[in-house]
Amino acid sequence: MSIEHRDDTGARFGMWLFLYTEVILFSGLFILYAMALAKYPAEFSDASHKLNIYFGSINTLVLLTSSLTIALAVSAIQMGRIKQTLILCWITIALALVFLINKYFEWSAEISHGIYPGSEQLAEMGPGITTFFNLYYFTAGLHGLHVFIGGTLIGVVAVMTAKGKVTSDRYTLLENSALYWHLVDLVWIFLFPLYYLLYH
Amino acid sequence: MSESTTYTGFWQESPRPGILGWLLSTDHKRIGIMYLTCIISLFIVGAILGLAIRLELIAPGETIMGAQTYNATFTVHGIIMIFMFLIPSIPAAFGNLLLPIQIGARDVSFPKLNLLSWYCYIVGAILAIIAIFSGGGAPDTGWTFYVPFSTQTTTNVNLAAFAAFMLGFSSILTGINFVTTIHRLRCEGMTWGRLPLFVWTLYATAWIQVLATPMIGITLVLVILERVFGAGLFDAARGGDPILFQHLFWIYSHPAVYIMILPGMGVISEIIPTFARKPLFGYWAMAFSSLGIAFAGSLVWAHHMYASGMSDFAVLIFSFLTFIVAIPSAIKVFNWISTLYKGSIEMAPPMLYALAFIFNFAIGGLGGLALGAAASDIHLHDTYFVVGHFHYVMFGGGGFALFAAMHYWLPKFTGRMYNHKVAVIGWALLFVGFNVTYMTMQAVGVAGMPRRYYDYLPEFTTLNQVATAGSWVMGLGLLIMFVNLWRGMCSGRRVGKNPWGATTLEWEVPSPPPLENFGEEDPVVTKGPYNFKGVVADEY
Amino acid sequence: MSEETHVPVPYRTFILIWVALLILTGITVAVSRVDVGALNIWVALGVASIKSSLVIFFFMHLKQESILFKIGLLTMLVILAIFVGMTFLDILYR
Amino acid sequence: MNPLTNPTAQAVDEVLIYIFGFSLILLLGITAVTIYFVIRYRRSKNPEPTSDVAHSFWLEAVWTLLPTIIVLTMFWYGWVNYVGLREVPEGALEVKATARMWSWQFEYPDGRRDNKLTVPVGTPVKVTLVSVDVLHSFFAPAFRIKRDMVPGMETYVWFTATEAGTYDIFCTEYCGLGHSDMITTIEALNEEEYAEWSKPAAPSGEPRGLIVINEQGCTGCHSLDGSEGIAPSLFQLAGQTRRIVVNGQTKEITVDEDYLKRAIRDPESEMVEGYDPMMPPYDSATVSDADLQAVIDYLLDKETEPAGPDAKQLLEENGCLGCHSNDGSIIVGPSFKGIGQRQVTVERDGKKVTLQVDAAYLRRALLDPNGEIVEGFAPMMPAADYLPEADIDTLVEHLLQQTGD
Ligand code: HEA
Ligand code: HEA
Ligand code: HEC
Ligand code: CUA
Ligand SMILES: [Cu+2]
Repeated sequence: MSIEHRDDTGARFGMWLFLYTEVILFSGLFILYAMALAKYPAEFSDASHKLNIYFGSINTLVLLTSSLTIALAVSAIQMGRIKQTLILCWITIALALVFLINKYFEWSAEISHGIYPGSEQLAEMGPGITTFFNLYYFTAGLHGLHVFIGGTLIGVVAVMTAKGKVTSDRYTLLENSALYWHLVDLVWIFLFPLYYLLYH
Repeated sequence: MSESTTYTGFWQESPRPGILGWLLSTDHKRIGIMYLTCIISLFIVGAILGLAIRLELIAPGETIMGAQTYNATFTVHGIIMIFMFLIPSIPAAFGNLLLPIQIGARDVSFPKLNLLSWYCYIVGAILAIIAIFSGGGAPDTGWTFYVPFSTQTTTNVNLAAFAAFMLGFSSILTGINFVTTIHRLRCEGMTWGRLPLFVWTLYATAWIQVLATPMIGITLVLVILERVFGAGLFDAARGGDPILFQHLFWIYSHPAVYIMILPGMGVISEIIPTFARKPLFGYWAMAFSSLGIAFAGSLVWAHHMYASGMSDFAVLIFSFLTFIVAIPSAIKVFNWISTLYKGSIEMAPPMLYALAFIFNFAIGGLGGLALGAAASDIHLHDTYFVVGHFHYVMFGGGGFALFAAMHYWLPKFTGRMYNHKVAVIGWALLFVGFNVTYMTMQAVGVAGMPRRYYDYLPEFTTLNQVATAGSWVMGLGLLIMFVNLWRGMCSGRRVGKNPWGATTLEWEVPSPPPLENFGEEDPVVTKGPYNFKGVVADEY
Repeated sequence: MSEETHVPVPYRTFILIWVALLILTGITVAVSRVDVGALNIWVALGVASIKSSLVIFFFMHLKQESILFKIGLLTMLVILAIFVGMTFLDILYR
Repeated sequence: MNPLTNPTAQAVDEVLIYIFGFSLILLLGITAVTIYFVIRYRRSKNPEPTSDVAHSFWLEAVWTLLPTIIVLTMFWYGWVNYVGLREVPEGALEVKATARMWSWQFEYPDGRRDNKLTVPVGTPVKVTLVSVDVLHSFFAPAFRIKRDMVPGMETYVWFTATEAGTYDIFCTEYCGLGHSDMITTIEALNEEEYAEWSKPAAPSGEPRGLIVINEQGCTGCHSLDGSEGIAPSLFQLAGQTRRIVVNGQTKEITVDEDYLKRAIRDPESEMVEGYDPMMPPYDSATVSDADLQAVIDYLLDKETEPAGPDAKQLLEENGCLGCHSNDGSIIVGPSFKGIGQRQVTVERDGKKVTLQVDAAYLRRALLDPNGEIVEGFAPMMPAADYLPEADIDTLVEHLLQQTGD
């Protein structure tokens, strides 16, 4: 027999704690970034210009919008509007897909130019630029993985909502998935200017 | 138990029968027992490797294994002892067993997550063992995985690093669970000022687990990525910086040493009042020094890097902060000792281990001061003095605290008592052997013998032989201790609720505790944790 | 255990925040085209911090949560600042 | 730790003694008080606690402040003396040390290279440290100095030898298989000896190629006598066939000049089958084209040259003379003087046996020193079984010739 105990605030607090660990996880890469930027400022802005700002900006818009839709989904379920909740969830997932597809094209373009971790061409561009792109791939890769996980999570919650397992008075699961999704957005908010927008 | 001699509490009460009742159980006590079993098993494996290291070092040159095997042996010994034994030992095993009961709760906040964390632990441990026997051979990087060596060696570093990553994830989940539990599930009347000190140390530890562990995660992932892609993030020729790896590594691994010692300090803070029959001296000082250690402990990581080529300014700051962390530890030692003053002291086995803890930890900690000072660390860094230091604090501190906890709470969780005389013999051998082994290691380190040396110059022979001999005495002591505990658990005399006359909540429930801990009614607490007035020990 | 359930945040608020986020994004992109020397990175980080505060306080409902959540976040940020800042003690003075 | 007079050792020792001294006092104090309490207030004598005091602001304040003051003095002392280790005195002699798996190379201002660090007594020496592969660390316990050697970065240590003698240098940063063998020495010479040493090297009669091989530390991985280790032996290379892996494909080739050039300049492009890609590339800045040619010439006609090192050199290099003297005095082990004709009493399998020294006995003594222990000595001699057979022969022959005077 399991002891049924319900503590929504506790569950949210636990989620926040988990998000802290995610932030620290990413911060390892940001530390490396900060140190390398201090060492190679010029190379970094050169390298930054090799990234396609349009891809970056579009993805920023996509993620900000998805953050909005999932936040709306939480309000919707609180007000008992299940149908709207579902629509908003699916929009969020669609935006996650758009983000990943966008990323796929961006990376394919870069890889076809011979820029990827460990490539010879990258090595020839010199130390600072190599570091920039290594970090870019690893950070964006880790972020992409989070987009994927977050999208899946929201998908699961949407299905559960449709089945009536997540309801207007039992929606912690949706709330926590939304929190996770916002984290994905937060990381991108920093990633975007640091990698795409360094001045020349 | 008075009502029935066959009462077995949570050992029998389970929604599912048999082995699945354990493997799928979300009961914190069962998970704690599963953790304890695995941790002790892995400790024995690690200890046997330690014995092998000592045997190899009994004479210069090759004695029982070649250099490659030796390097793999101390690496695996270190990885097992740190990631699989000491970090989860007290928090995951005894924390799970006790935390909910001590705060008057039925379980932790996220029981399913708790089980998941155990599975992460098991998967990590299994992967680590696979890493030893597959691929390019057992990892040979040292437990510190320093680049560039770790990105170049052809041994099975990837899998070992991934295993450590999983173990870290398990530790994070435990941390999240404990912080939330302590905030949300205290029973009525259990104010912050009434928390047992063990809970305070678990709380401080859990925050370190949450905020520091992800750093080792990303660091190890980067080592793996480096090995797979050859990207050159830490390669100077390609703009990387090998010293940055060390920063990332120690940002976690220094706070980790406090994950290893803080819960141990909590255990000692429970045992000393019980056997002195006096409230712990300086409750708030003890509570806040735990938080202080946890916080200040995250400011000192680069004291492992004075000789690394780091800037001298960083040496200045980190050396200063290192000494600051020593202060809360000193406060704890003084408070424990003054608790004894005018007490009524009983030298039961848990108390012996607790006093040995204080002695060993003082030696190890004071040795830490010699390492914290910049000039003396230059000589001592990466010598056997460091090896001596960390065995003193980790084994003499963390390990002894675990043994103290096992002797203290075994009656509670099995309802049976071990043989006290045998326990004292085991303790004495362990204590003497321990000090002979590691005191000698400190001496040979001061004389200049580097660590991670498969072979050494003849002038270090005598001391190494003494250390090896000491390790045998210690091994014998451990063997006696484990056998005694095992026999006590299976066939010892039955005990009642409160064999020691202790005061925290777990001693008010039957031994072993029932599945729901407190039955139908949640407990209500009306006094502080160490109020011995009117508490009498059950006869056994 | 007291349950703190939130009053639903009206759609309007969220949409306003979203608009603000878009405007701020526009600003960072624009500013990155202007040379203000080493300040560029700080401006970028500043704007990103404002954006993330909006996300955290509104989208993530931190505004409605109890003080515990806020202290927790602050602790995490302090530790983060220590990790990043103190690593600079080495790199900048080497 | 014997008392030392050199400045860096003194700086460190002062701090060590200060901290260890305080620690000892604290430890003894704490232990004594604990034992006293445990005995004085044992339950049989004190069945109920006689005090209920659970806190005291003043006591707490005292034992917060007191340790704070103590540790701050420790910190400051440690820091000040650390600064002394970092500030190189004026006029220091500069030597460059290069570490690679698993050998040392020292380059002196006049361009000569050696695998030992030879310094004059009384002059400060600044050693610039670089590594070409992984982390290593320069540790000279007698001078209490240590610094990691980081690829891509220059670090340094300094010291002054105040007494002539031989001092150990250890590698103290774990660097793989040969980490514990990465040991060499500082040779501190007094004035005349140093002047002698600094003279332009007399032609040693060694071929240039061999000199380069020794200087570059190739022998850290490769043997020159046919014994295989972590790397192929460089013995009798001419005309040998090799199975090598190029771009994942194995093919068989015959060793020739071009192959050797590639093997040294760019080892990773063609890997000898069965070995790990651990050999660092040696570019022309490290080994000049002329030297490379000399090395290759040397390697290719090695078969005509049986020259092994002579016995005296073997005794020196393998540290035998650290324990055995040539003049009859006893250091750690029996002296070599007169060993060729001696009768010795040894303990074998727990029994005492007296026997006449002969070649077979000496061989056993070298290869399995603990099998028979000479009466009155400790079983501490390391086995010399790592030496090639030829060297053992040379040593045995040499020792048999030691007849007393
Ligand atoms: C449980 C684990 C644990 C604990 C608790 C500690 C505690 C401390 N450690 Fe230790 N340490 C390790 C585990 C631990 N350490 C490990 C594993 C390594 C090596 C890692 C590796 O390289 O593999 C290491 C290495 C290490 C180094 C790096 C050495 C080197 O490689 O050069 C340093 C340097 O500053 C250090 C310092 C300290 C200090 C100052 C404390 C302090 O917290 C100690 C505080 C305690 C006391 C001070 C004693 C008790 C108090 C009294 C007796 C009262 C009187 C005291 C005063 C008046 C001050 N430790
Ligand atoms: C909690 C941590 C912990 C513990 C308990 C130990 C325990 C021991 N360690 Fe360990 N050690 C480390 C953590 C620990 N170690 C770490 C982190 C390193 C650094 C690794 C690195 O450099 O990367 C290290 C390195 C290390 C070295 C240095 C290696 C080197 O630098 O070259 C040495 C050398 O002597 C050593 C020895 C020992 C010994 C003799 C024990 C003994 O205490 C063991 C005693 C146990 C026994 C003697 C066996 C007892 C037998 C039983 C219990 C049998 C019961 C069996 C049945 C019932 C079937 N250890
Ligand atoms: C870190 C260890 C290491 C050092 C130092 C080292 N080598 Fe090597 N060497 C190897 C290994 C391992 C191989 C076999 C793999 C390969 O072909 O690269 C090798 C292969 C060779 C070969 C090809 C041998 C054959 O049998 O085909 C030559 C020639 C050689 N090394 C010469 C040198 C010289 C000359 C030096 C010094 C200037 C040197 N090595 C230093 C490890 C080392
Ligand atoms: Cu070179 Cu260790
Ligand atoms: Cu530390």
